[in-house]
Amino acid sequence: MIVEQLRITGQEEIAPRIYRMTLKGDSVQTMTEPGQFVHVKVSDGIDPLLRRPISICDVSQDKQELTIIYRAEGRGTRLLAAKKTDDTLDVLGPLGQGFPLDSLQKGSTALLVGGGVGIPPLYYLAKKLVKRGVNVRTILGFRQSEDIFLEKEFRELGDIVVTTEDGSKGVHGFVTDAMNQADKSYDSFFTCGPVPMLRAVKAAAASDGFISLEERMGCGVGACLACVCEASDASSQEGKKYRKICSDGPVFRAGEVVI
Amino acid sequence: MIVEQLRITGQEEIAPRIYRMTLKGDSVQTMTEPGQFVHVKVSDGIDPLLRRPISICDVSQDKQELTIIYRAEGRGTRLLAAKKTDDTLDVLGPLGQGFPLDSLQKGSTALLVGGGVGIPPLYYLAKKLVKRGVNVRTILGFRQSEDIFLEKEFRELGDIVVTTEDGSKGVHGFVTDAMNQADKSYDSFFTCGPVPMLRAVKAAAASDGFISLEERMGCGVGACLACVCEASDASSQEGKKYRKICSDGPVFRAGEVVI
Amino acid sequence: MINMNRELPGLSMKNPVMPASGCFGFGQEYARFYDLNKLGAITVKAVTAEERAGNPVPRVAETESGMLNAIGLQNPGLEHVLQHELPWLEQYDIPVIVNVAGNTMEDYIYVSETVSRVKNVSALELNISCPNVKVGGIQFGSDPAIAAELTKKVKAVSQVPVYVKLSPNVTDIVEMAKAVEEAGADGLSMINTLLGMKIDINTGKPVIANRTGGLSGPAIKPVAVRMIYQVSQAVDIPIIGMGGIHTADDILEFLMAGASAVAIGTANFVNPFACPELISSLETRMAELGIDDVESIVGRSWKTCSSVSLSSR
Amino acid sequence: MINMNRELPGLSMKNPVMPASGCFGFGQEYARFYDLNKLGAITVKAVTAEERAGNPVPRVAETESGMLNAIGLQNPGLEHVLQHELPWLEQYDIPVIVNVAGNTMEDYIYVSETVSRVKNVSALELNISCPNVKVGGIQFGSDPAIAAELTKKVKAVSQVPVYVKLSPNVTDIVEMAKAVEEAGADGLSMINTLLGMKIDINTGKPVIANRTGGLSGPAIKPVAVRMIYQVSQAVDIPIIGMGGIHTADDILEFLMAGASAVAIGTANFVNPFACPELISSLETRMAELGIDDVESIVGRSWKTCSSVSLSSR
Ligand SMILES: Cc1cc2nc3c(=O)[nH]c(=O)nc-3n(C[C@H](O)[C@H](O)[C@H](O)COP(=O)(O)OP(=O)(O)OC[C@H]3O[C@@H](n4cnc5c(N)ncnc54)[C@H](O)[C@@H]3O)c2cc1C
Ligand SMILES: Cc1cc2nc3c(=O)[nH]c(=O)nc-3n(C[C@H](O)[C@H](O)[C@H](O)COP(=O)(O)OP(=O)(O)OC[C@H]3O[C@@H](n4cnc5c(N)ncnc54)[C@H](O)[C@@H]3O)c2cc1C
Ligand SMILES: Cc1cc2nc3c(=O)[nH]c(=O)nc-3n(C[C@H](O)[C@H](O)[C@H](O)COP(=O)(O)O)c2cc1C
Ligand SMILES: Cc1cc2nc3c(=O)[nH]c(=O)nc-3n(C[C@H](O)[C@H](O)[C@H](O)COP(=O)(O)O)c2cc1C
Ligand code: FES
Ligand code: FES
Repeated sequence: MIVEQLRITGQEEIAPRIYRMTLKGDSVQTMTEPGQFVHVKVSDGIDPLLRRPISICDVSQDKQELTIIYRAEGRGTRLLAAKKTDDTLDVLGPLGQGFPLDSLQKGSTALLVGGGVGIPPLYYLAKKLVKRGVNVRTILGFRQSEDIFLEKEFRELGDIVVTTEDGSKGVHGFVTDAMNQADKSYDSFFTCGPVPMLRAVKAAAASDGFISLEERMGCGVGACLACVCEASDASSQEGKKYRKICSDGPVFRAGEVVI
Repeated sequence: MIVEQLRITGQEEIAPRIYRMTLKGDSVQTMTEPGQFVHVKVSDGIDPLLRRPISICDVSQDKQELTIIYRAEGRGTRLLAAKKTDDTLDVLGPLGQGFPLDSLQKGSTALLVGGGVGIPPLYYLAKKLVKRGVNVRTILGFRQSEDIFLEKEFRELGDIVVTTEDGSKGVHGFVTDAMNQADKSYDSFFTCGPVPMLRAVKAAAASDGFISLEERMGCGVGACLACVCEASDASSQEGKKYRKICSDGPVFRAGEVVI
Repeated sequence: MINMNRELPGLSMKNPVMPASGCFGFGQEYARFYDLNKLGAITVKAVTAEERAGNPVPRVAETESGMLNAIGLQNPGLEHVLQHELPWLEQYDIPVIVNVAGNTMEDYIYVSETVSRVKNVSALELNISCPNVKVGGIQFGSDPAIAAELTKKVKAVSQVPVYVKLSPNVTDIVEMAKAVEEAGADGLSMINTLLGMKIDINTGKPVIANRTGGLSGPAIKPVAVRMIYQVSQAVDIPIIGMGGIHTADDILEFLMAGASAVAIGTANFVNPFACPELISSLETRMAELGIDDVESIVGRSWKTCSSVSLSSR
Repeated sequence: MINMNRELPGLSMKNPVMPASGCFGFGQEYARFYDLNKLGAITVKAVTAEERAGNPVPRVAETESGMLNAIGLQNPGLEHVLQHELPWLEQYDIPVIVNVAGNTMEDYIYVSETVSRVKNVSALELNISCPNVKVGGIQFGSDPAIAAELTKKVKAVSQVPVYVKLSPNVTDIVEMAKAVEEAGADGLSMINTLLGMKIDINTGKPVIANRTGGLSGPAIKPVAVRMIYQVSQAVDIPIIGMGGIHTADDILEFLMAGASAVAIGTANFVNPFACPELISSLETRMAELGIDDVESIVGRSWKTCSSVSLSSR
């Protein structure tokens, strides 16, 4: 686990306020697990002070390149969006526990459900699953048609349904509307997005699965206990009553934590 | 008095850690008085928080260009040194009261004595004096030969003596050593530099003169009372017992303030 | 139409923004930058009975997201203020708040009584919290009984409403606030600066000649917000909130914490146009957030939701 | 050769730098980044008698040059710490300071007595200053008599030196320090966090679920330096200084203010290598400034110059 000054090799606004950034450096070779994240320092000084957690969206080992996709929201991510090619970025990672791949055999089917900036980590996951010979079906939820990103990329990897809350494209409604309409024969689901969505996806799901959580973080490495969530009754009997999202997660078995 | 985003048209290290920066913008046309300063915001955010006072070193009304020369010392000036051509700089000014020119008639002689980063404001003064037909003699003090800057530029305007503390160039010693050795027939002196130097220059001077002071500043415009100095007995009888360096100064008649 | 008006005791303000005492002189310097009539009100530098020379320099030091100051209440004294500074402000149609300081109760009472009779003075702000004077001041600000006694005595002589400016350098700010409320204060100003220090490691000595100074700026904002949040729930008098405000969102945060109006200090030094720019960007941000009346969000952070109309984003 | 060694009660340190309690867990996380033997000492997270779940999330919020936290003393409880955390630290040859918290005097006494018997525990740090627990804690930290009583009782049972960690949220920090010194404290840790709050203007609610939180980071550094400067002149026991240290120059500032050693909290979050990098840059800076012994600059800001050898720049 290291901190490295990665070099920015590309930065592009792919949807309103949604940016795709590519970064190059040695530490990329350790970023092999989909669902992990990097903890990014967006400025040289102490303003803003804390790092920002951003999911690993894609990794190219050939090019030693990491891709992240993020929304320019508050001060930190807006500063990130202002960076230019060839600037460097202080990146700590990869951090956390990603999506387990070995739960799925070749030929089985995975349902990936993502909402908004919860979508990026699912892309690296989809690629890894396809490589294992797993069929990937994807449902991506957006507010409206302009917000859509990564649709083409996911389509190359399998079936994909897009939902928009205003009905301006794809299925009108939420990702769960698409889940209910679609084929329920999948072996596992993987989801990332806002907590209400995660809850709904878990409830609508026809199988076991994995969810990726978000929480405000301090250290990002498990030392400060800023980012805990409650372990579900069943799993807390196995040990601790809580989980640290940064180091025990961000990915959990759907039944492992209370959401 | 305005705040303007000036465009940086040049930045160059002219001696170790001494930078010359040129800036362009509308407000330059108001910068007509030598000895005034600008109050510079070195970053976009709030870190560092306060502006930095830097003297006006030269102004070209043709080019609408302001020149400042500064030493990259603490955090703020180091950030300033990291700026590049075409970046913009938030500049408040011109501020303060500069050197009075009308005290000297055509044909009279002025002695300019500067030390370190006290030298820059004297350059614009020298140019203005020469334009009035005043003879300018300059003594510039540095630590050592590498630190020397603006020597050539001053030479073009009149006699110049350089002193170095280690004797590596010019007169060995302080500016006052050069003052004592040199011709004492001048009509007024003008000095800027560290306070011990100002004191020594005032004591060694053979005429009346003007000194430019430095102090840590808050507002830079006379509102916070951070930068006061004591008025001398004689001048405090005329009114207030103190002077604000940012707005009553930075230039004072040598007898006006206690140094 | 967004309603920016504020009605506080003695203060009819067209917007909730005023400069903070000590950061705006008596207005003349910033009047060269913009028309002071744009302000909700103006708070002038602390006035003492006699002229004060203040502390030796250096008087300011920069810290991370903040600054220290130890001006030491330098001011030209009551007489001069009455004859020159306050009359000059008559040309403006905004409420004037005079910050009053002193070493003894008698000082405060004398200055308060005199100043409160000046026709363009709308309110007094009792500075019982300046950390930079050696005598007086500091004790008034940390002992609730003394603060209450002072408030009562000043109230007895003042012709205009009295705001008491609280020091954050206390264990229990709510106790202080309640004490002065009970003693008759019409409002509170909070917070004054946190007592701090910076040492120059090259000399090994404090940067500020007075050694300690008052910390202001964004660094102290979370402390100010917390104290306003606590105090506004415990008292029924309005609060003028201050401490680190640099953006329109900061103003909204202070209002939601429970301030009825805000004051801008250090930000004026960073940007001489801070006050008018904040006033206009506050209006923009309120429009964006669907807030149509400043009053509707005062105390929003602790009031039950039903009483507030705030459209979600 | 620069002498970085420090000898404090119970603590033989090879340099003056340790992580601050609560910002370093029990060491395991940062041990994946570097060898903990590089540290002067280690201070572990607060330990309470029983397991604590802590506060609801969100528990942190960012502020200008600082952060708020309200972890709520979450910890696995004494038993678990005795069986798992402290034994794991045995592999390192550095002093271990255990931060002790509780709701009642009995809690503190019980945990202190038990922990102080563990062979690799070098000292206790009594956390009487955590602003984030609802019961206990906070009162201990703001009442000198209670703090003294607690100190005395813990001293009576502890097998190792006892440091008392002071809260900055008090009117008179010197009074608190003297009270615990008189009660037998072997040293002081200061400062804990300043009580603060941040409100999310989109929701109108505090960002932190616990509403208020403790402010740490560079924003509070001037307050820490001031308090250490004041207290170090008033007591004869050593101070472990903390509050916003992010650079080697900050460490020098704390030492010159009067701290005998320093602790690094929030900076670990910004840079996981903060502690070892600070230790090495401290040595570099001392060389540059001609300081050859840490001891020689402790209290430099208030000691008479003659007793100190500091070459000017
Ligand atoms: C494990 C993990 C993976 C993430 N992956 C992505 C991603 O791939 N793409 C993306 O756009 N966003 C992602 N996020 C959310 C992203 O971290 C926040 O949008 C970002 O931190 C907001 O910072 P800011 O400077 O824009 O906002 P500010 O409001 O300036 O942030 C203030 C503080 O709050 C924290 N914060 C604010 N919102 C969030 C949030 N939603 N989650 C966690 N902390 C928050 C910030 O980190 C910072 O400490 C992820 C979050 C987590 C926890
Ligand atoms: C009227 C005036 C004109 C000046 N002209 C020049 C010039 O032309 N060229 C030049 O190199 N320097 C000049 N200076 C000095 C220059 O302002 C300081 O070197 C600069 O502010 C230091 O900032 P920093 O970020 O490097 O240091 P930091 O240590 O980061 O500064 C911290 C704080 O202290 C203040 N400060 C530190 N040193 C000084 C100082 N010597 N004078 C005033 N404030 C200080 C800073 O402004 C800032 O507020 C002038 C100062 C004044 C008052
Ligand atoms: C340079 C300076 C001078 C001040 N003088 C006074 C004063 O005379 N009276 C007073 O009550 N407060 C004074 N203050 C405190 C401010 O009014 C304000 O309470 C404090 O600075 C916090 O606000 P800010 O962070 O916006 O600056 C002064 C502050 C500064 C920075
Ligand atoms: C997330 C977090 C958790 C903390 N937990 C504790 C704790 O358990 N016990 C304690 O005494 N101090 C605790 N503190 C306070 C720190 O030890 C330290 O006193 C404070 O953060 C100031 O130092 P800093 O600015 O370097 O962080 C905690 C601070 C933070 C930021
Ligand atoms: S962010 Fe520190 S434990 Fe997760
Ligand atoms: S810097 Fe504010 S009065 Fe001079």
